[in-house]
Amino acid sequence: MKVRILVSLKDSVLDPQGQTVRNALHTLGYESIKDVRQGKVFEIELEGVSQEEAAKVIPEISDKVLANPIIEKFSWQILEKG
Amino acid sequence: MKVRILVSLKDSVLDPQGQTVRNALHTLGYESIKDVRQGKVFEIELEGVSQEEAAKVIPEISDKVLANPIIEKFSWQILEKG
Amino acid sequence: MKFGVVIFPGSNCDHDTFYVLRDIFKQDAIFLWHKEHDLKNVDCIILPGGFSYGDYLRSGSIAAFSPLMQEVKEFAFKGGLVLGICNGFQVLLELGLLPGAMLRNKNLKFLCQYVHLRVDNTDTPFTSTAKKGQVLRIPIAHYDGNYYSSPETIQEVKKNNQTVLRYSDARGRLSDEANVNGSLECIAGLINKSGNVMGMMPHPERASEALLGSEDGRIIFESLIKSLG
Amino acid sequence: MIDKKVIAEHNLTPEEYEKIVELIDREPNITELGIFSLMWSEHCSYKSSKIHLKKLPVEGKNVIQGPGENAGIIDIGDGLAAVFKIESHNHPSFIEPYQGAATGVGGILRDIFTMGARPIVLQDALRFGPLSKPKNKSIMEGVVSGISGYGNSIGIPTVGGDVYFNDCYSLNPLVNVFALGIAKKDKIFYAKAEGAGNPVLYVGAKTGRDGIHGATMASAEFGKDLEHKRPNVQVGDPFMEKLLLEACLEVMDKDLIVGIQDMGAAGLTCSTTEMASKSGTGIEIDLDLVPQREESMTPYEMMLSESQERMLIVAKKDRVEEVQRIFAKWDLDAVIIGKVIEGGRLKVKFGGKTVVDLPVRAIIDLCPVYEQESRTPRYLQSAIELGSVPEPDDYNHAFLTLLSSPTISEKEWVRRQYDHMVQVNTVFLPGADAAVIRIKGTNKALAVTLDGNSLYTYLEPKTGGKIAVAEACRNLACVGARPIGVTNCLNFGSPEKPEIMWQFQEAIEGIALACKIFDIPVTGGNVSFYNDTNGISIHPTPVLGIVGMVDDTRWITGPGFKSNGDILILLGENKEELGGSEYVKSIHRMEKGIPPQIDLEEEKRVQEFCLEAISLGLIESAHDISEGGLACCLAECSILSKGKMGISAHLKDNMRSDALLFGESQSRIVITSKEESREEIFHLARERGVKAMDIGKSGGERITISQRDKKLIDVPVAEAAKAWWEAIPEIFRIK
Ligand SMILES: Nc1ncnc2c1ncn2[C@@H]1O[C@H](COP(=O)(O)OP(=O)(O)O)[C@@H](O)[C@H]1O
Ligand SMILES: [Mg+2]
Repeated sequence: MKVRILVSLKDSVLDPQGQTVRNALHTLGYESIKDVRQGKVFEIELEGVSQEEAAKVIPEISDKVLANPIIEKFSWQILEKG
Repeated sequence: MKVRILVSLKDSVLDPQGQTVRNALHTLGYESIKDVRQGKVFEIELEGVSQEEAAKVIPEISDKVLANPIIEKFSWQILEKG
Repeated sequence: MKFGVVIFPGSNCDHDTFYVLRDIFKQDAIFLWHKEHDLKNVDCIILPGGFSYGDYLRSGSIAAFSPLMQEVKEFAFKGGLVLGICNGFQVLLELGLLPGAMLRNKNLKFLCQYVHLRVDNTDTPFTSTAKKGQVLRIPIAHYDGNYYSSPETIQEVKKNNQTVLRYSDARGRLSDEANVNGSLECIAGLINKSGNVMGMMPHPERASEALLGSEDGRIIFESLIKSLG
Repeated sequence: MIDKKVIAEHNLTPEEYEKIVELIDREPNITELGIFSLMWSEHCSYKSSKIHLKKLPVEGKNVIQGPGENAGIIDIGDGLAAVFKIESHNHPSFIEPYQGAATGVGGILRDIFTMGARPIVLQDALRFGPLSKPKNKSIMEGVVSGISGYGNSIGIPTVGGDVYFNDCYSLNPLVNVFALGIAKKDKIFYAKAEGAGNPVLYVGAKTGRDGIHGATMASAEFGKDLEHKRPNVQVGDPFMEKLLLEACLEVMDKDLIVGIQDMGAAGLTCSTTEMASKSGTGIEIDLDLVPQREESMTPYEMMLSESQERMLIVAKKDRVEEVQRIFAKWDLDAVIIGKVIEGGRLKVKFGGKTVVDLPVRAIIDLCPVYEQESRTPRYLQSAIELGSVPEPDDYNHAFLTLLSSPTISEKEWVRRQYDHMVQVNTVFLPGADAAVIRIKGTNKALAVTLDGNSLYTYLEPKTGGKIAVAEACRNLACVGARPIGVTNCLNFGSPEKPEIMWQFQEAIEGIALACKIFDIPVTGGNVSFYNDTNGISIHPTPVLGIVGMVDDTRWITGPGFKSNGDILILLGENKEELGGSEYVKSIHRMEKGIPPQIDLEEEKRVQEFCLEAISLGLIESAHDISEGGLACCLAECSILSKGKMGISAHLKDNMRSDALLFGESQSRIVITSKEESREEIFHLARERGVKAMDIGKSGGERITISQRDKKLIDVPVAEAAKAWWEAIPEIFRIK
């Protein structure tokens, strides 16, 4: 099974990277870009787990390892079943 | 308009960060995880652009700025229109 | 002869490089500001180390778009000498003046330490005073110094003798252990095809005074000064 | 609206609230209450520590600025001044190790460059729980990468520090960061708000809801409501700070401003009130003008926000545009948000209305001061009874075990993640007793070291305080530097506990005594109370940061042997002292006994002798004896020598072998010198009243140490080196 997990800073938390990227895009003339937030994406290959198990494991590892719940939030989706 | 852009290392490029995450997960007992690839996600807020313009601008900034085509590939999707 | 040291927002070895050029080598050196278009008639441009734009996004990526770098590109095309040190090397890669890209160090940690470098090509304005195969002891300090390029590119690079400096042990032997950041082909310093643009991850400016532990970096500056002659 | 609950939530006692009402002659509104709660917090007001800190000696002929400003300042000659300070960031680093430590670095650096100094040195004193627990490992990993992430990026070398491990830090790690900068003596800036009508500018990052109540968090114990406190975490932006640093130094260099203050803990509140207070003026600001990152922030939130990388500047009225131009050059906004006013009040407007109108004096000067109750702790009775510990059967094994104990072993795993060479000043001595930074344009160098053994302080706070100072100075003496100024970070449990207050008072007394005898002024520091989690306090941990001067870079000395066959001389005296040693702790698993005792006069003689002999060119290498005792000291000299030269040492003392090898008696230094200098050294030692003992020679490939005719230790240098270097990397290796 292939799963994608998105991890990003909570909305209230400062995102210096996103800000800097936005400023750079402005300097290059892309004025229409109002805001940029940068996060991480993990694409994970799981073997021998049912969809139910995945629904347990994924939030668990996201919370414990992939994201830092103090400043980050996460979301996930299954890309390929099986 | 809100757009999400995913940038990740090309499959041919070794991803030590992903590897380390995988190893860390194994140590914690998540044996079902066979592979992890780590990438970046940008969530971008655009103002005053039509969908057509977005379809031109997004690949342009992804190719030129957000991703380094020597090592990275990208994909994108519109999250919110308007 | 005149050196120009570029300042990007976030550069932090700009003053070090300037100091070494002016106070140690008694050269004429000026700073060049990233927002300008004027290269002020310098003979050699040095892109210093540091964290341009915080190295947010990718190391060196945003600096590559600065107005001054468009002039530097021109300057390089016309054969002007350009040296990129550490972050400067990363900027040159992002700018496309040198082939390849940098990945995170293989141990995923910032590395600040002395390394040994074998000089593989002395037929360059940056290494002409070195002996072929000579081993230099110079420090590195970076997060993203793990050099990568496609198999085709690396073929080209090798064919053209563009690998100038390679991570080695004290006796000049290449090994995984000596290749601290995991660079492809142990590449620590790379020159372009026409031989006027070089990037190197190690910091020669940090190894130019005996008091600080090594003088092996002097070779790079001495070679440059000689070739500008 | 302001009821008992609200008052309690603001960490104010009912009496304190009454005092506020009395001072301002009415009930405060919620924003005003927030302001008082911040400025009257332990963290900002020092209400429990103030009277004790007065005992520290602060005078000295080279002191330009003692305690009371962002950082202390010492005249170092050549028209230059050293500006330095240490700060803790303990609680934030426990909640979010990376960001907590990173913002700690950002904060201390702002303290330095607000005074007009360019920071040239960072050091960090770290205390973690044992690495056998995964949680402690991940805290350490996060803290170290946070410091490296911030310090490396902004381009200030992190040249040293110290790391100790003890169970008492498992739920309360300590992150103390020291910074030093150099300023021109005639270009020093203070937090002044002089000249009514001068504009007040806000520069740097936009304000968000970050770290609201950070200062109050640092003024309360940690407990079950930890989760609830999490939103306090701030994210650091070293890139922004680098721009701020350059821009601020540029406006200062051009003399365009009257005063400047960073917005760290307590943000806008602290910076406005402190600046006004120092100048006896008032400040009026309009919050609608404050750059904001988040929407619909209340005045309460804006005044209490601890968003990082911000500065408040009072500019000269007619130079504002120039100031703004320079900030614009560095892509920063400098926004006028108010002005200096007469009359000593803080006035804050929001949406056209005045939401705060308070006398500055009430906020700053009239804050209550407490003499908290103090009592000798009960634990002491049992702690100083060491009883008899058995001598080890196998000394080689005990030796290698000690060398690989994380507290003693090499910290290269940490050091390598820090850019310790940027700015090309670091005189490179890996693992030396103190870091040495040359001063460009002179033949001089500064040496810096941090020190503090909390086990000694736990067992005997006053002795611990004395030793912290003595050992830091001894470290300086070993590289050839004479101490010139002291800063200190006092990490303790809750001051509301009488036993903690007793530890605090005793430790300060010890520090004060040692500073007086060594004749070095304390120029500032930091107090971090409330290092308790779930009711358990850390060991009392004073961390001393001492700055030294090397008058001539030619004489900088290191710990490693220079050549084979040099003679090994032990300065000072071996005593049978085992209490509080790393040996007893890690081999016998006890934190007990009477810690090593110290005679400060004797200590001073040893240090002065070491310095004198170095300046006469008599010494090849010098290394002080600390944790792990004589045996570990010798091992380090050997491992750090070029080509890893061995040792043969013969000791004649008549005492327990373990005490001789691993005891931590004070006032001892191992030096080496050329055979031909022997006479002169011993002669000088006699003259100076310093005990010196010939204990052997450098050379060979083994470390051998014998007591009278009994060989105690005999191992290859390579094996000792492996134990020492590999211990920490091995723990972190991903398998
Ligand atoms: N342990 C100490 N020894 C001496 N001075 C101290 C100590 N702790 C705090 N101080 C002084 O008290 C003042 C206030 O400290 P602090 O609130 O930490 O400053 P800041 O707000 O600038 O970080 C400073 O001048 C500091 O040097
Ligand atoms: Mg301050």
